[in-house]
Amino acid sequence: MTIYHVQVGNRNFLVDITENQLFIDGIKQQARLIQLNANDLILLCWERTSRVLHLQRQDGQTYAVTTEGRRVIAQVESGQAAAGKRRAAAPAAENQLLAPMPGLVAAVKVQPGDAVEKGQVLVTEESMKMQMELRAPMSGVVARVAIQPGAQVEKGALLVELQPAEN
Amino acid sequence: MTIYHVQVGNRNFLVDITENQLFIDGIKQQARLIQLNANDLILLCWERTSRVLHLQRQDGQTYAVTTEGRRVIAQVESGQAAAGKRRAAAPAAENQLLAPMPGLVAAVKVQPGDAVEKGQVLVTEESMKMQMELRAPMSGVVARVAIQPGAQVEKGALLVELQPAEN
Amino acid sequence: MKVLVANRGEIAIRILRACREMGLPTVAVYSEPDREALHTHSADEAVLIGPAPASQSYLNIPAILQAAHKTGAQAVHPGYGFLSENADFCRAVEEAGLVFLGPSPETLALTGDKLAARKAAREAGLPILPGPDVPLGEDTQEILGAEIHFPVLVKAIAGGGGRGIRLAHSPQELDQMVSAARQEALAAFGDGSVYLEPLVQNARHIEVQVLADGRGNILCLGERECSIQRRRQKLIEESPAFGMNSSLRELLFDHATRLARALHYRSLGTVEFLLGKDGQLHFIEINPRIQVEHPVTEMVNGLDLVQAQLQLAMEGTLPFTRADVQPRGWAIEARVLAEDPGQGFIPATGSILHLQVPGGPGIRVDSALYPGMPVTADYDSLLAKVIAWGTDRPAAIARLRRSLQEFQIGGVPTDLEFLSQVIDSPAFTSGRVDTTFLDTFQPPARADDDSFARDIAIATAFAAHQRRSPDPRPSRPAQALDAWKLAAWREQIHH
Amino acid sequence: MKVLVANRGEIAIRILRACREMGLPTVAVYSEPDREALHTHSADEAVLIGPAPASQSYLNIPAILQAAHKTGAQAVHPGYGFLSENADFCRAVEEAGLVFLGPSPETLALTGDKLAARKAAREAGLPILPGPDVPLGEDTQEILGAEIHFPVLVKAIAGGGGRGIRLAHSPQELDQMVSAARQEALAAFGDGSVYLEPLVQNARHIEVQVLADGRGNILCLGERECSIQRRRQKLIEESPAFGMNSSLRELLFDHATRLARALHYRSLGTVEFLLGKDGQLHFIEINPRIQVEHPVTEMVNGLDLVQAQLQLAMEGTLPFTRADVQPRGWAIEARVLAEDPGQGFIPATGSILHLQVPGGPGIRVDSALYPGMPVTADYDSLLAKVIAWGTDRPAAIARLRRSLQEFQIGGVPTDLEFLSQVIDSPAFTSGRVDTTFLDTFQPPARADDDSFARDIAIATAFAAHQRRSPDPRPSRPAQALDAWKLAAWREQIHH
Repeated sequence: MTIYHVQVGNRNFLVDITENQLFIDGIKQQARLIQLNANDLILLCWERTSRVLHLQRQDGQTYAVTTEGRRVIAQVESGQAAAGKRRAAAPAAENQLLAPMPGLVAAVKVQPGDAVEKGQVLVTEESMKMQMELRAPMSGVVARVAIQPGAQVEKGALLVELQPAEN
Repeated sequence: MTIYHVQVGNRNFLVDITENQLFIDGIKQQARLIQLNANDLILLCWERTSRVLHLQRQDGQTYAVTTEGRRVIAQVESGQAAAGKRRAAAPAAENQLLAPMPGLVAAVKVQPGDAVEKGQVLVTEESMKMQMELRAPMSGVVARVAIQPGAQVEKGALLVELQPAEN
Repeated sequence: MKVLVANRGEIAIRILRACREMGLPTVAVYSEPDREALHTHSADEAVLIGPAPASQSYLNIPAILQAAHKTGAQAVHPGYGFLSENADFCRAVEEAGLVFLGPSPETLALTGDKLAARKAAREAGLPILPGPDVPLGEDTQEILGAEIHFPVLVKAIAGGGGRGIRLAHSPQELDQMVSAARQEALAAFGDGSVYLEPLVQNARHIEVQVLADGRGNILCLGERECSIQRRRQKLIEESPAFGMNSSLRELLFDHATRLARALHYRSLGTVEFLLGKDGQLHFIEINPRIQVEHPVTEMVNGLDLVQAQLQLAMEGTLPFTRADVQPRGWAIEARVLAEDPGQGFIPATGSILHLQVPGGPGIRVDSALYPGMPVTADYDSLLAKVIAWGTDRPAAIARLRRSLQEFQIGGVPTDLEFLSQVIDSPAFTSGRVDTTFLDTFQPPARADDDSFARDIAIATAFAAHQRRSPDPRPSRPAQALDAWKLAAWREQIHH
Repeated sequence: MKVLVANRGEIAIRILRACREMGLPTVAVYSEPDREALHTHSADEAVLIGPAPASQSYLNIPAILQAAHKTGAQAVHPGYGFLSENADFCRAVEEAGLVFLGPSPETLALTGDKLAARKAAREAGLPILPGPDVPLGEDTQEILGAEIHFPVLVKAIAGGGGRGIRLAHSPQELDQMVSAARQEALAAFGDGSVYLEPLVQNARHIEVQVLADGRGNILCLGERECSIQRRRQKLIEESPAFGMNSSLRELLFDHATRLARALHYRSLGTVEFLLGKDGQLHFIEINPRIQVEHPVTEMVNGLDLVQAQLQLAMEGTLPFTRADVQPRGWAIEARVLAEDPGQGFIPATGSILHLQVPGGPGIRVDSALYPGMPVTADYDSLLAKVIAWGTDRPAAIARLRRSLQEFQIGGVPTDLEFLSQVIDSPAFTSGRVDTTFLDTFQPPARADDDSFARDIAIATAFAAHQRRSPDPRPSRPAQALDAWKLAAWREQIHH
């Protein structure tokens, strides 16, 4: 018996896969799963309905699922792991400005020591011919500028670090 | 250094792959190969031209290659194997009628002991709503009928075995 | 109106698309091997109707009616093939209180009997090939005493889709061909009756698309030419027909209209003719259902024939008038089949391991393909239809050529290259073809540039090399599977 | 005529298709990351022109000219974006003795200067929004003394493609918006000059497709509506425009024709207007090139605009006349973008791991996608265009809806669901939209049936289970990789 906690949007499911039986929240399901190809295309059959899903495993237990023109993110944790830490993931640090997408740093508007207000534009990033203004996540003082104009950055790269104002 | 004998249609090539260099019939080639996806889609680049090929490995050293709307069969043998047996594969036995495709045996026209002429219809097979008349590969006597009407057969299955007439 | 589609493959997808666009709920039926088929998971609901053999699934009338009952379907679309021309099925559907999306049972009973259809057409004033209105007796030698010219066609009375037809070139061949036709007809239609029909030498196949409301309102939606046939199976079809003039077209439409009127015809139908070298038309048969080649008519006229069928069934009246039928340009369809040209075009099986579908201006693709789809020997070999539209015939041919080159199918042999060779042949481009064209057509030997075979040799040697000595850097076993799958390794050979 | 296509992505494929259909040899150019791009291996030849940054590759005039020289190309098609509106590029191409498939350098110099284009349009009698014909000076406070109404648009003089535009709601915002617009314009066009233009509230975007021969023969090929925009990027376009009447259409065509005549316009171009709630037209700009949204015009009129460009360049005359332009039905285009609706539509990257392209009646797909294609951040996020044609607007919407549902892209987030939500909104279906529609549009919360999330939970739990405890029966490592790849294992969970 293996239990999986699955979060889809704001809904949680307890899926129990035991040999070739499947239970959701303790209730046995008459579902059948068929792998349609080697690229993670899955067919889920119920008695009279079915659904084709493409599963893309992202980091760790996250899957991006594409089905019927929609794309949904699902988190899967196996029973043991889930029992240990119930959603203990730390929120993104408030004092860090991270790149929301891969791209080119078009402009850096601040330097270390500058006082900034929450919402103030710190960096301009360009990606896929779009320019986006990236704003301070909090008010404070610039502790560190981690990139220079013209730099190519990955998604999630640290751009600017702030610290609370001292007064 | 690894040498491959490749047969494409009626043409033969000696391909030598040594580390990251490529020679054909002893002449170095300025080609570059990129695998485009996990489904054996390959891009072959020359200086100004390129070709996308899909490779499907069939039995052993046979590849079905699809490129630019065409499909070609290629035989690849590594140097050692090729050195041993130079195309020693036996031709299909003349005295056997094999199923040319998977399908349903619609009718069997002969029984053991019947004398048949080369080209005479022995079996009718149905596949993909088409009926095909399968003819004797040689004149002789029916030695064995390996299937019955209504049987589902795989491609290459033995249907009828003949032996030369005795007189 | 909830619609059950009693078919599979591309035509099931075609009908499901029309329903979806009209907001109609849908039910698919499927055989066991088709659980993974695209039509099964494209409908709102799907019901298993039996094992692989069509006789136990797609021809299984009780199972299909039960599926309709279970799902509350209110109408049944039979597609083409399978039960589409079966009067008993039509009657059973109507007796169950459901709408049959096709002609009446009486029409199907008549069109399913080639001799009866001939007779009806003759009475409606259509030109019919000579011959008696009765089936051939058991003793074929008897008929040889009568006036009979060879070659002669042996045709199954219950035939359809080019099956149960044989050509006898001489009195000596007649017995053999009659028995072959009888046997195929018996297996396919459960009826081994045949009749003889004179062969029209070097004829072209011309057909008229009809839409009628069963109450005498009849529209002719242009003609199609389907002379490119192999083993009596249409391979390439187009609309309009090459070199058609308005008086011949009017004559065609007049014939088709008169026959449809005589039959009180309802829904879609096609009246098929042979056009002799002498310019004479000869009625062949009436196909009482949607045709494989209907998209060429749709593209030229900007109409949706399946939606028209559905609207007619729901509203009782034709959804457009003669004035709405404004043909524009030229359309050509090519049938992409799973078959091996290297082995005499025998049907081929496999899996769709690679799929790149053509697109861009003027191209329509109708298929039930998806990446990974198994191609089995259970049903027919039609993988996809490519339909090209252009302002004129050369423009349509140019687009079709381009799209056949773009179409990449890996994992199963197809006729794609052969189709390109046919449309590139001088006979086809100049319109000088008849139904015997493919009997003798030999594709020209490709003048391959040296690079073609060389590139294949390099790519396959490289693949074999990879198998023997996989790149040692990323350790291959176990997790390497994911690396392969998701990241698609890239290996380079350069100078 | 050997044609070099100085572009990438779907428009490069579009142009290569037109060339191939006309039998013209082709040359592609590509940047380093585009070695694997579809356009690179769809042309007869391909030449590397530089590294990823467009400034060093697709904007690299000397490298492109050298590629043309090396391959013997005789004409250059610039597509849209990149160098397509660059007068220097056009001049350099023509000075190298090659054909530029677009307007003259003089036209491009004028259309590239928004103030000059305004002035030319005013002189040709077109309705222009009030404002001076000179750029805004450094001191924005100065202008506040003049008669200026807020909100006001700050627009880059060298602008294009919706870039270098900002909206200032109040005098307080003006400085900030001017400096933002200047900065974006400087980065994008190397010119930070801006001017002010009154905002037309709740305007619709209407544009006219023009084809002209440079000698006064001008055809208007219908209008398009492109009011569905996000961040000034068109997202959904259609032809004809909703509720257009013949007098307004005649006025539009008259304006467009007069401007084209005044500019001695050559090749394709689009004259863009705002249509105010009061029914007044206001000229915005002229786009001197093929547009992203050109397929809707092609589908309605049955014409091939790129082939028309090529024929015009080769023969010197327009390939058809006004009488050949017979519009039929309605066409709508939706742009499928690699972006993440869950994160404010920021551009997304990845690989195309699964691809199922829509097909069937009335659907055209223009894309450069193939299974496995990497989607990088180097260029714009347009993955594909889906264009649906129907006999009327509801029929076109129904087909577009159906095809957006059919379109499956795995491996990278897209706007597919958002597009469906837009075309299903009552404002869109009833035609009550203007260019601000998407500023406030909130897709309705999906009333998911319980099965939706449940199915995803089952499928992902199953996938995770497979990863942890792969089926022990077929021994997994080493050769199992092939079994996985080729046979596609099938695992069942049933009662």
